Amino acid sequence: MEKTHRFSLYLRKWGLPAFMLSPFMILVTVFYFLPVILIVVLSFTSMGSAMRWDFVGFQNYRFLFEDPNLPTILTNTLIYVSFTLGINVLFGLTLALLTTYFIQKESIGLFFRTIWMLPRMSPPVVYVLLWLWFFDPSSYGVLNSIRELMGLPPTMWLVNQPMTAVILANGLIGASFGMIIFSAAIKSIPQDLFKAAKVDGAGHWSIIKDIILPALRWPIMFVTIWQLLSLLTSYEYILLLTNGGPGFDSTVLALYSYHKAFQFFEFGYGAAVSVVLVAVAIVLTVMLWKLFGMQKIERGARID
Amino acid sequence: GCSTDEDAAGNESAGQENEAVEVVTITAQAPSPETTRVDNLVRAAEMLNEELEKEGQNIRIEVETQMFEGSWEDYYRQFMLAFQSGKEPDIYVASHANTGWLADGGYIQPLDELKESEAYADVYPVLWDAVTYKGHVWGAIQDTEARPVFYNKNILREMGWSEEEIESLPEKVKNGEFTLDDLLRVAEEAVSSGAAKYGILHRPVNGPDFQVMLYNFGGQLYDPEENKIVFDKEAVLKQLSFFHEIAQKNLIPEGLLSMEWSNIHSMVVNGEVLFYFGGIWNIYNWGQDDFHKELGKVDPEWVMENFGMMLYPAAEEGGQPITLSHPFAYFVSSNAEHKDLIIRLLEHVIHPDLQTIHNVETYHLPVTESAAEHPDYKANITLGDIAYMTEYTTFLPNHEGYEPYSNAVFKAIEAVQLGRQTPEEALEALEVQLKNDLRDQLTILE
Amino acid sequence: MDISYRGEVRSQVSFPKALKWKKRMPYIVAYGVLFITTLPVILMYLWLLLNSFSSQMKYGFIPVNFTLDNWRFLWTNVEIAGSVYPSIWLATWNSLVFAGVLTILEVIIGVMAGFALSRLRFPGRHGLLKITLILHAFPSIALLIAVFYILNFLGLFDTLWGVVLVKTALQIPLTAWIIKGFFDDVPWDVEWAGLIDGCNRFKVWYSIILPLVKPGIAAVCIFSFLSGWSEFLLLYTFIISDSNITLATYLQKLLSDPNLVPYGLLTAVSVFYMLPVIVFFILTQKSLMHMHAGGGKGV
Amino acid sequence: MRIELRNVSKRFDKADVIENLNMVIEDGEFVALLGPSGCGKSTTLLMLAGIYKPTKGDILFDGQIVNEVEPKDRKIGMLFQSYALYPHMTVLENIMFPLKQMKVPKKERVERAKEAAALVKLDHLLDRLPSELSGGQQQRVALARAVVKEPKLLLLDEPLSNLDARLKIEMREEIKRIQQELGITTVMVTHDQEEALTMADRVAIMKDGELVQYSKPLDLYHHPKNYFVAHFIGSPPMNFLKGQLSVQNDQLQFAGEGTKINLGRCLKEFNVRDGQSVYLGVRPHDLKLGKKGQISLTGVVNLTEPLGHTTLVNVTVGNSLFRFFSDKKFVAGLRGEVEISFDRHALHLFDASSGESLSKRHLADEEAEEASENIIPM
Amino acid sequence: MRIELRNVSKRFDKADVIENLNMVIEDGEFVALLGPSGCGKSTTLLMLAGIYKPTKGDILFDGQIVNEVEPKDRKIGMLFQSYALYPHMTVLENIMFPLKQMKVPKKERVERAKEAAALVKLDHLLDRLPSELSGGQQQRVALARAVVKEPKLLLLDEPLSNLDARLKIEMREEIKRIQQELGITTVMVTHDQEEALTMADRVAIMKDGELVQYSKPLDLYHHPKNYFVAHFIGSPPMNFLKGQLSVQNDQLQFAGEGTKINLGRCLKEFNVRDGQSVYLGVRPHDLKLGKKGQISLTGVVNLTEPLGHTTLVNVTVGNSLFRFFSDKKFVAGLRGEVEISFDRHALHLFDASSGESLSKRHLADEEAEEASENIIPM
Ligand SMILES: Nc1ncnc2c1ncn2[C@@H]1O[C@H](COP(=O)(O)OP(=O)(O)OP(=O)(O)O)[C@@H](O)[C@H]1O
Ligand SMILES: Nc1ncnc2c1ncn2[C@@H]1O[C@H](COP(=O)(O)OP(=O)(O)OP(=O)(O)O)[C@@H](O)[C@H]1O
Ligand SMILES: [Mg+2]
Ligand SMILES: [Mg+2]
Repeated sequence: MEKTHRFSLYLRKWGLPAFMLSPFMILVTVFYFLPVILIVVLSFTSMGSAMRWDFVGFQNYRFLFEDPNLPTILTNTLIYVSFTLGINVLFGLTLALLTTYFIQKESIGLFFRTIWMLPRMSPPVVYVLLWLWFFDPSSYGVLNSIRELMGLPPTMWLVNQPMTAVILANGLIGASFGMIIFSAAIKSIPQDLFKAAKVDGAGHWSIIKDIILPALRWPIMFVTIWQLLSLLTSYEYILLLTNGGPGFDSTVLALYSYHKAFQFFEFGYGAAVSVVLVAVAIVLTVMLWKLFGMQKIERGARID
Repeated sequence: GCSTDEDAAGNESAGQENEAVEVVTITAQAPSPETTRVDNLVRAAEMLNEELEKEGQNIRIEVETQMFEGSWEDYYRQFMLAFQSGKEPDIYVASHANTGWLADGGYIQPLDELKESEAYADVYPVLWDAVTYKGHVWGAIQDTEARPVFYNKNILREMGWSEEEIESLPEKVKNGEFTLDDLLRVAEEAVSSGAAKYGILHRPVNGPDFQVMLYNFGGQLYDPEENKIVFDKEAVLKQLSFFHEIAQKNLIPEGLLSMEWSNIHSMVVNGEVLFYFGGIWNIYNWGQDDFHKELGKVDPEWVMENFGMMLYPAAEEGGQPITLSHPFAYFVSSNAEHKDLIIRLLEHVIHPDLQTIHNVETYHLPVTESAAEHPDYKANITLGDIAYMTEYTTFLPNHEGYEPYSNAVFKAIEAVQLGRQTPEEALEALEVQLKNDLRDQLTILE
Repeated sequence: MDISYRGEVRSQVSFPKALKWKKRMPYIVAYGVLFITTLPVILMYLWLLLNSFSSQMKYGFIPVNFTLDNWRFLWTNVEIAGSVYPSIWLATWNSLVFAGVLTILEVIIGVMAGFALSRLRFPGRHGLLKITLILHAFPSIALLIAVFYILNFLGLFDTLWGVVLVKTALQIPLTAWIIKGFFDDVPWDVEWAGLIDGCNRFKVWYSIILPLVKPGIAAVCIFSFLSGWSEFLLLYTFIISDSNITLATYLQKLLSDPNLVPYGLLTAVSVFYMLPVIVFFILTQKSLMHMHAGGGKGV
Repeated sequence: MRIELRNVSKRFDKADVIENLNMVIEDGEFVALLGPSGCGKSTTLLMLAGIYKPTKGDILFDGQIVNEVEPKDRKIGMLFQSYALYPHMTVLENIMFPLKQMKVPKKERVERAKEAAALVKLDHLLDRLPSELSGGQQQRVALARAVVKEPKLLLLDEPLSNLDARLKIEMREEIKRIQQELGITTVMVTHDQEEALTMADRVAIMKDGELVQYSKPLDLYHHPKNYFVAHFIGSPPMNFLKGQLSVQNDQLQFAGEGTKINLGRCLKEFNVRDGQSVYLGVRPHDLKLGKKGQISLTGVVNLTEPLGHTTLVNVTVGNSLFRFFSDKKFVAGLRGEVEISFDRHALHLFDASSGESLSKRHLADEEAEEASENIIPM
Repeated sequence: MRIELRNVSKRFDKADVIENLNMVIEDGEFVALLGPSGCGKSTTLLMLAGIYKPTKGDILFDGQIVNEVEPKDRKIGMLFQSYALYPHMTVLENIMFPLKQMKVPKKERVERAKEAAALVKLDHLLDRLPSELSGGQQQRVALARAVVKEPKLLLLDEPLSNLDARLKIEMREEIKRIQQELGITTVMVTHDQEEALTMADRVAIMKDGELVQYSKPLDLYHHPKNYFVAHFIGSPPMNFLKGQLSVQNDQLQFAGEGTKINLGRCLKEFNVRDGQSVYLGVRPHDLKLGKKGQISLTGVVNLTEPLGHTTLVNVTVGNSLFRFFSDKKFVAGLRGEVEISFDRHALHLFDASSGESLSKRHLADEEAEEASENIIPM
């Protein structure tokens, strides 16, 4: 009797969390967590196109740190991630504020949000093609056509500023992520608070700063960290836009890992690059975590 | 065992009742879009089945085909994974350049028998090199293509060339009378005279074409003895200098290496460029979209009226002109059973009729002499006259290390064209890069 | 003028004359900024749209020669370089099914997990949160190889379910995290009320709390649907035999030979590709922009 | 600040909430808004605050139309019925918020916020978040936040509803003190009549979005404009009898269901006509046992509730229930008949159909009223 | 349902909120929880509801420990202080929700919900969302939702705070009626003492998380257990004087600041010792002008507030303010001295340091008390 009672208590305490979490946990463990472990193991092998698990110790890491391009790639990664992240978060926030707070008319807000979603909705290849077509250094590039009409010399913007292009192209896509999440979060703020703030004399700036931003603390933190990690690991658009060039001018660590693993099929080496990437990511995440005062935002359940 | 008696008696149905016909399914996969590569296998299977029937064998072949859409890398990766789980196709269609890793990884089996096979007897000898690796033949050559230099006849006319001079240009090139220096000179002239906006145009992204120049300057990419990629510094320097020079002289548009393909096509079709280092399939391209400002889509007839195609001129007077191709081959998985049947299938698939279907439909060149003589092929306005190019063709190494090599070289070309490095500086940097990327797979030829 | 007990001078309230303007100023600025920043994007996609209906762009941006030819894929099976493309409608249907299944799976599992992470009490909650986030730092491309071994081990390689599960797993931390934030904002007193009114926590979750996090669910739906819609890599890495073409692969087919890209067709197909997502996005807007009205004092 | 509402109407999607509200609040005046639940009190406050814009009509502050003035420029402090505390700010931050908007220097801000917190007895909870407070504590934070900026116009929507009696009294006094010291024009919604009547300079009674009566507390009590107000104000409520009037040689007669009352010579005081259907009303406190009053009636005792110092007697007059206070020593057999009476000035007559008061006594007269009337027995 | 709390404590991260609460609520009993803001009333209700688990101690329903029983299995109805309406459901759906959980058939569900809505006079707003309701209307929806399922235990957290006086009285009657008809054990938190004292069978007074007194309303009034209760209950509050006791030949003498009072022979009734520091307390209603009472004292008139039927007189006794009710006709010059007196049974003495009542009269005696005491003057 006592035992069954204890069991039912146990079940109650753990039953629901277990039930709610188990699909998530199983999926994540099997298809995320285990692969991650495999990747780490893989990074100690010289696996190549033959897909053989030949353990070579730290050789891949040694190669990586001897790589003459590593400093450039790291710098690129840093620049790319920090600027794109800035655009993603700040611009996403701006868009969300503009389209949900300032523009109260639903249809207009929707129009602008839809426009900003377009880059994310278009197939990456086509999105990149648009960029290439617009900024093509030939006189057939859309911008250059216009410049030609106005009697201006053609620009070589993509060649001269590959990183800027990469950052902008990615920034626009990332901004829509923030925009959607922030918009939804802004709409979740009880209307009462806006009323109270207005009555308390708050202007737009103060409402944004003191009401909206604190309410968005979680989403902002989440979007920042998530985007940070996404950017660290993203290579797709760079691959299509500049393929890391010219030279290594726009190569980032993730792209490098991709090149190594899937262009040259050095899987072991690619895994090692990923592991280094993750190490960097963890450090940055923990820093951001502290910066946002994550522990403080987290509050416990209010049902015993 | 086969019973001719039964066959003679025409008692087919009875025979089938006695001995059920075994159907062997052979799977084949090719990358999009050229379905003819695998469709030809189906056709070949029909031929083979007829033959088997005649032989009275109780075995028939069925080819299951599959196309892959995606990048090359995705295609290779998929094959690797499929192989690991035993789900790979029996016949894997890929470019010859993959021979090395496919063989090294144990993915495919040698097909040395084919070299002795009668069906493959009139394969252009040079093409065997493309699928030979470590002394074995690993693939059945499937097709090849031509990467000619297009020249704009109108521009030459404007520069005062006579019609005859224009038409004989390919011949002169072939004979080594018109050299690379001539090409540069004419291009320069065209630009300075205003007849053309640009003298030369080459592909804007990395690709095999860039290595044509290396071969042209007598360079070497691969050492089959040692099975290593060769860094031929002298030739590479010349190669880099060439690309440096055309940029320096403004023969090519600024920023060419970051342009988009469609704009390249536009420039060529609209007659802004004298020489275009292209591919035969471009003719097809130009009929797909409205690249021409007035005419829109242009058909092959128009192209042949306005453009000529020639080999890459030799680097020196009297030298050998050159081109490069990227032949495709059928590879056979090392897990494939019924190798004998597959070999027989491959012997059928090289039939000139089948080749021609593929060549005409997809702008490829034949791999056998008999196919080059096929009437349908010869009748083709664009292809008919360039079959000769196969004889001048060169290939990329089919060693795995070529991929990083070509990448590094492309970056070096980029650097010199953008004026960031002199060819010498670029060469030095390239050496460092190659050593890092290829490590023990590289030999350096000073 | 009167003097308050704090001794400071209190001025009469006065309301500026140019009131309407001053009031509208922030809005004008907002519209201005939005319009200026959005214009390039609008132009870009307008260009894409016009391009798909014309065979050429004069001066690069003025469409000439109106044509529906680029849209022929809608009524015929396009043939390029000898290969006949499958029907776009089949591809669309397949994409819809894939994205739909993915969205449903992800939303259900993610919302369940998000709820647990936000509102249930169990040890290790915090750690779990962090770990799932950090996992995202592994480039999914790097994981491909590892995931392959797992799938192969489970016998799920070359099955559609395998891809769906992998895709869901890769996306699920995102979903759980987004939705957790929204759950955090739901006042506790409504949940209390639900419990009192006879629900268990599970029931409270779906009958009371879920409707209140509609914006979050909408956001999650958008992202899941989008990622399912555009999924290509996994499908083509882990499925060999399946020839179910999706829109993403249809596009990829058009691009498969970089030398043979039919650009006009490509623009039209990509516009077509985007339409369902745009429609989906607009449909979710009502939920996404669901105003938090509240009722009572909310604690 | 002098507030004026001119023909203000407000309609929501589903309902007309305020209709044609006209009202003037003098500078420094303390007005209480009273009315049944859902009559539009909060809506009125929100319009004054500028959160809602009137659908029709104008709101004037010091003679200027402020319809388009943003809430932040109106120099108001407001306590919301739902408190609307900022959930992510601590108590101190919540209270400081309005000061921050006024750009008060940080140090002074903290000081003043702490003062305000002390005022509402929350100085020990400054670091708590609103979700960690009890209902009454939340309400007090809201109160502190409303008053801390010393606004020109203070709007209080049931500011004390969740406080205990002791605290309520203290808070009342504090509010009143601040209001008077600073001369803040104040509008307070309350359901506590005692609160309204004792704190306010004037009381506005609303019903279904309309202003029914707006006058000094005493007037409200003694001169209700209509049946609704008479019924609404006062505890226990006024006693009513429905019936017909008839005039018989200068004397007014009332005939209700099962009872007849001679109202005497009060025709001068009322606007009545013969045969008019009316409600007759008398406040319990005005009724006396016995015949001492000018008008008397008879009732049957229902129930007596001894209240210590006095006894509340329930009697049935005609068909209606009447309540009055008798001496502590009153003892009557149940069902026994009693004679009760009241003075003529305590008589209220309301038209039965319109509900309007028929009294001729005007508000202007109020000053002239006897001192003895200047009290509100609660 | 019989409820028992045994040594129940509750602590939050930042504070101990409930400490060692012991309390029994009999089946069908109506208990009112009274106490200052923030004393832990809502927390107690939430523990009864099962939302919060006691940190220590047990809660028993009908003799069974229910600490671990889910709220849904407790058969309770609750009205939250914050209403906690479901924002996405209409009024009707909100009210129907508990019934839905009980699997009441759809038709009956609608019927019962409509009935409940009518009870709280919201039948015309059934299709509104909570956000489209006024505060009072929201509160009534919450009330309807709490009672509609006819729970075994009804928990009401300030159920009527946002209703107008009229409605409040009606709702009180409805709650009481339902409670009695169905015999629902009810715990109600309220700040309205009148409400508590008139509606409840027993009243629990809490202070700082502790139960201070738990007894019948009359006891609370007449026999406050300590200074806090005495002070907290009653309006106007009890009058207090602080001072020293001294015993002089059977007579008890009280010496406060500036005043001396002879308390007479009441040593039997109080547990006092010579020299003890005490609070002396008398309720205003027990004070009479003149020397008629057994104990008399002198005060200086401060202020008189005529209240119509009576006059509230404020006098200073020693250093303290005393209030009492005099006859309506009382007139005294300001600053004039008056003699006031009260009977010995009205005397309250509390230990000055512990605050405990020193009275020997026990609760058990209450039955024996005179009838005249059985009333609470408000
Ligand atoms: N989550 C919490 N963390 C810390 N303290 C809390 C928390 N919730 C409530 N408290 C404190 O517990 C005490 C009791 O709160 P409770 O809500 O029970 O008070 P209450 O008696 O209902 O008061 P009121 O009459 O004002 O509603 C308060 O002092 C409050 O500040
Ligand atoms: N958004 C809305 N849509 C429709 N009707 C509304 C809306 N908001 C309020 N109402 C209605 O307007 C009327 C007035 O509401 P208001 O909040 O002003 O009442 P109140 O006088 O403050 O009542 P209470 O004393 O109950 O707080 C109510 O009947 C309410 O139902
Ligand atoms: Mg209200
Ligand atoms: Mg409470």
